[in-house]
Amino acid sequence: MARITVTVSSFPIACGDLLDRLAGDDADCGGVASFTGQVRAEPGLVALELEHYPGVTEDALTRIARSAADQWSLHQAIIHHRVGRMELGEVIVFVAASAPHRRAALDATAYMIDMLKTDAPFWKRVHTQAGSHWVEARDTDREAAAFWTDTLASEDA
Amino acid sequence: MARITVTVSSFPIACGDLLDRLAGDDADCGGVASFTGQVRAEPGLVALELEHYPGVTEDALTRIARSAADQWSLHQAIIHHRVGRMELGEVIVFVAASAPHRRAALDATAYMIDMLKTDAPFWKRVHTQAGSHWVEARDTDREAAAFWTDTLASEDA
Amino acid sequence: MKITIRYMAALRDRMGQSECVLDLPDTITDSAALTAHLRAADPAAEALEHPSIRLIRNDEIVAKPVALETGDTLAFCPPFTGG
Amino acid sequence: MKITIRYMAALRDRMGQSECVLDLPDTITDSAALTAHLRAADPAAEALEHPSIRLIRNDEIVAKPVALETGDTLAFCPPFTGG
Repeated sequence: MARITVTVSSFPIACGDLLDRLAGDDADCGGVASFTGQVRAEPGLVALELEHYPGVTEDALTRIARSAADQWSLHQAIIHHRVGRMELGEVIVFVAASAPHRRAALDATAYMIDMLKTDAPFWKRVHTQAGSHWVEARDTDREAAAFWTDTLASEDA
Repeated sequence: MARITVTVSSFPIACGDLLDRLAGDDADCGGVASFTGQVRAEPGLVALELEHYPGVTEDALTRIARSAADQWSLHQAIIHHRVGRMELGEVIVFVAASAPHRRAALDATAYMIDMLKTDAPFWKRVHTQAGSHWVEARDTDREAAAFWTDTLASEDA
Repeated sequence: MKITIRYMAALRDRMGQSECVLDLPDTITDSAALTAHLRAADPAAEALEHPSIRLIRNDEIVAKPVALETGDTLAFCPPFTGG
Repeated sequence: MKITIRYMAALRDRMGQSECVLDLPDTITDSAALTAHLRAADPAAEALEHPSIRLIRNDEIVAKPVALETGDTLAFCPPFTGG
């Protein structure tokens, strides 16, 4: 049974510490993959603000991590998402997976970051020098999530 | 110009510290991906020993990291490989990439770990309760590297 | 029946409120009937009918339309943009 | 001409030595001629001719066969198994 760790918090994310919890944790694992998403500087951007739906968010992230763990036989899966206000360069999300083989860890990590963009109730608001506005969902994110849904469905078939 | 960091050393690898050097380092980056390979416990396995070809190894890893950086417009690429004797669960290799977008960071990380298995002069020796022997190259590793070579060649075409 | 309605993120700005409790006529038994009812009172509620809008009913993400019972909380959500 | 030969990893065990310096006849001008010459002296050197064997000449990974000059160091490498 995989160990799933899901956290939603307004505090900064200690990525290195989280990675070290997986790497070297379990000698049955050959590989640990991780992805860290952070606030990318863009012209005029001052800060990002993340709203979410408490309770539902944690359930959604747990479902995504559990689904990754089942699909790729993970030993551990971590999703740690920050909410509230974040400055340029600060970490928004950290995702990691440990598995017996490297491909499983890498694919599971890509899956989790792709799915959480479309399947967990977070909303981004950008604060710019000119004012604030909500971020629109991107087609490329929907396509990335759809890729996994289609792939996994066809593998099941 | 991407920042490339390549290290070959017999000391333990501090993955978390290396990841933190990339994450939060550069607000132009939206994503940082990493892969950590460690000694997986197998029946009878006591330790792993890594031999390499000093000088040539560093050149080969630098070439792989540079090629990833060019192909995916990375901001940073890190390859840190350990040599000498390693116990079960200890980290053998840490690879990481930072890029403006998540897919670039994830693909570049997968590329670097796949390529270094076939293109850098390392040799693994396993120490078991029954004795020691050299590890044979695996077809799956050659296929993984060939996938990238074919993919990148066809994109260039 | 009594329904608590929540508007999330951009929909909160659009609707001018974050939450309200409505006492609905008995003819309204699902979310589709509810949005039609809301639109009759406020044209801005047309946004709630957009195919991209997702629903959370009693702390669960649900498919549209969803049946409603008295005491339910229904949240209207713009497409998610986390990560 | 003088050539330094290195055997890496499993090839070192196979050849029973890690390094040797040879004074070769002038007829040997590349790695293919060298392996044939080595095999004549020691049948174990057949392993050096396996397609999977890679060559490092003067600290550079090179394609087979590679031309040799006096003073060169040539390393015979089994397939790499790092990572």
